[in-house]
Amino acid sequence: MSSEKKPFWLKPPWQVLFDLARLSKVRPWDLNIATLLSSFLKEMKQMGYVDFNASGTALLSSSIVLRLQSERIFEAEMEEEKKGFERIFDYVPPPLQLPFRFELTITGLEDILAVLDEVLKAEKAGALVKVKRVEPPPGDLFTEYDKMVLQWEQQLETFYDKLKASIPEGEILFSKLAGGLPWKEIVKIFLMLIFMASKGLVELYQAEEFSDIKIVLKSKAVEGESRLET
Amino acid sequence: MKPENPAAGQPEKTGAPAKAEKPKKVVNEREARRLIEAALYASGYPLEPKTLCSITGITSKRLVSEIARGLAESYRVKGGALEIVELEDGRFVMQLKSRYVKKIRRLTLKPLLTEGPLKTLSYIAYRQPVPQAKVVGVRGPQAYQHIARLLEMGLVEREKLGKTSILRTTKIFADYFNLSRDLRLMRRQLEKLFEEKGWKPGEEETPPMSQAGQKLPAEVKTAPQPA
Amino acid sequence: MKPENPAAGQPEKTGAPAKAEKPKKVVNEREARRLIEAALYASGYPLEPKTLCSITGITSKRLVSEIARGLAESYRVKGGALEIVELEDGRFVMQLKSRYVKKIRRLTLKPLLTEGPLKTLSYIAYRQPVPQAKVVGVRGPQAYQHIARLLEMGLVEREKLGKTSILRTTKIFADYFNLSRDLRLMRRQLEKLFEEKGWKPGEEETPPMSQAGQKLPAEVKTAPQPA
Repeated sequence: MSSEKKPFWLKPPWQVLFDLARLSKVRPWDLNIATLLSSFLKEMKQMGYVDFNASGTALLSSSIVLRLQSERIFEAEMEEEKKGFERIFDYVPPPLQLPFRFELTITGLEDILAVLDEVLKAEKAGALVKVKRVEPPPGDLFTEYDKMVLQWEQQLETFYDKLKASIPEGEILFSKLAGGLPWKEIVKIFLMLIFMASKGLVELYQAEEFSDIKIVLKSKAVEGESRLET
Repeated sequence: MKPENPAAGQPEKTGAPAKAEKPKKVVNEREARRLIEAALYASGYPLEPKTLCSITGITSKRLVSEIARGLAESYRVKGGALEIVELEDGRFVMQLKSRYVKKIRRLTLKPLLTEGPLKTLSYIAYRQPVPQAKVVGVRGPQAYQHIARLLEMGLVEREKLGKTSILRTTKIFADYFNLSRDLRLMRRQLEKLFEEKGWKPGEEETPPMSQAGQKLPAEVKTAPQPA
Repeated sequence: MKPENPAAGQPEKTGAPAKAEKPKKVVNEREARRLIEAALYASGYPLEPKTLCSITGITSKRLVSEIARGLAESYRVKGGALEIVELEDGRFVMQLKSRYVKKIRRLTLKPLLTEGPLKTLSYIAYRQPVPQAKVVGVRGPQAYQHIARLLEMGLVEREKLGKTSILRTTKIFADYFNLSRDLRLMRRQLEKLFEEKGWKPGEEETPPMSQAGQKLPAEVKTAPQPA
């Protein structure tokens, strides 16, 4: 197909949105999705009709790019957190005890009585709320996130070590790995594998949708290669 | 109801052998005095000689009371704005002399608790011992946070009874609001106070909400326990 | 009990009705001193001379500061558990001497910081401005919680510098220890404070902490606590 006959979206700069192989190679933050999409829509309007196929693909690609962009941020954060958990030695001075400052409060028994009346009214009105046990409110978002990442990293590490130790051949089927485990565990293992794959620790192969997944430990392969070399 | 010590809040028998929780190093009298001062300042509510014993490591309640009395005397002699008072039941409290209370009102004084937790606290105080589930049922799911805060402050305690968590107020609560430590008595006091105001709990019109700032801090400082 | 009368039970029987809600008239120095004491006791935070002027009715900030200084001196001479400190910026604050804080922890309604967060705070103060990652590396992952608490209390602030979070102490922190806001000067002052606690910067000898469960090497490297 000559370039003249190509629809406009297969030409630069929109072309990247329609070439998945290329999309995976670009640096996600080099793409300005907003500009790309608005110019795409403008061109489409000028065409006089809307190609939903192309629009759908553009939408899908944009979402992939956005995801890649957020993943990059996430990775950067993770990198920082990982660094944070490296034990560092430094001299820690003794704790400084903050002096205590008494604060006279303005709450008295009358305040208790005043609010009690309201509460008892609510009780009398049978305003019993059916309540599900709620978890305590989340603390500082960053802290929670930090803790989560830490836990996750630790679990991942343990899992990876276990995996390495238990499959000397370097590959295993997911069904074999997770067979017989509770549902929750299976999901956890699956997520860990996805995560490990993104880190390049394992490779995952699936012949077709819903078929079993083959897990290949990358380090094993590398070690295997190096052993062969020597 | 938790078997409360009926003698709680009553004048202590000074002759009773003092069981110090952990016999600590006996401090000299000067240091004991400072520790008592520290404790009275930090708590803001009346403390029993027993508590002062445990803070100072002194085993004799009589001795600790004597030292506290000496401290109170030194405050009196100094003639400042603060005073240390021995209550009828033998407890000691540090407080602002009442004539200074009004004058410092212009300062931004914080409430002990914001309205939500205060409501939850008042409900627990009135209905105690009360299952946590009931408190949450009446006060809504945010009551879990309130309860956590009240537990942290030591105003409320939680006890597991099978699968149920039972809530009740602590001695600190009673001391802070100058109520009896005996739960039944406390409830009667609360009811009486309601009656004095001409309110019937939960039946009549809501009494006018007390304005922040109109509450005098001295009220927080406790008066002698009713007999 | 007469809750409607806030002064009920106050043993003081001065008979002098507190009529002066507006202490605009110049009071005598002794009375001004008491008013300042009352204000400092009740507020629980540093007060500016301007506020003390408004409480006492004295118009001269210099005079009010002088009286407050006199009061602080009388506290120092008395050698009790409380102190009145004039901060670098001229504000005054009443507080418990820090060595008594640990001992009265269980009596306070105000939740206090435990040793872990306090050490993290010490470290941040000493090394500031310091990347959060370094603090966590030295103090262990629990430092994230410590940092959250310190941020919440306004003792520490966090700033994003690219991908790195930088931590430093705040004015509130400086207020507590009456430290300079100049970081280099503050560091020298802190070193002095630490030395008073028997710690020398960069000193290798660091006897293990007496507490069990101290797993992190950073924890072990701390100097012994004063008794």
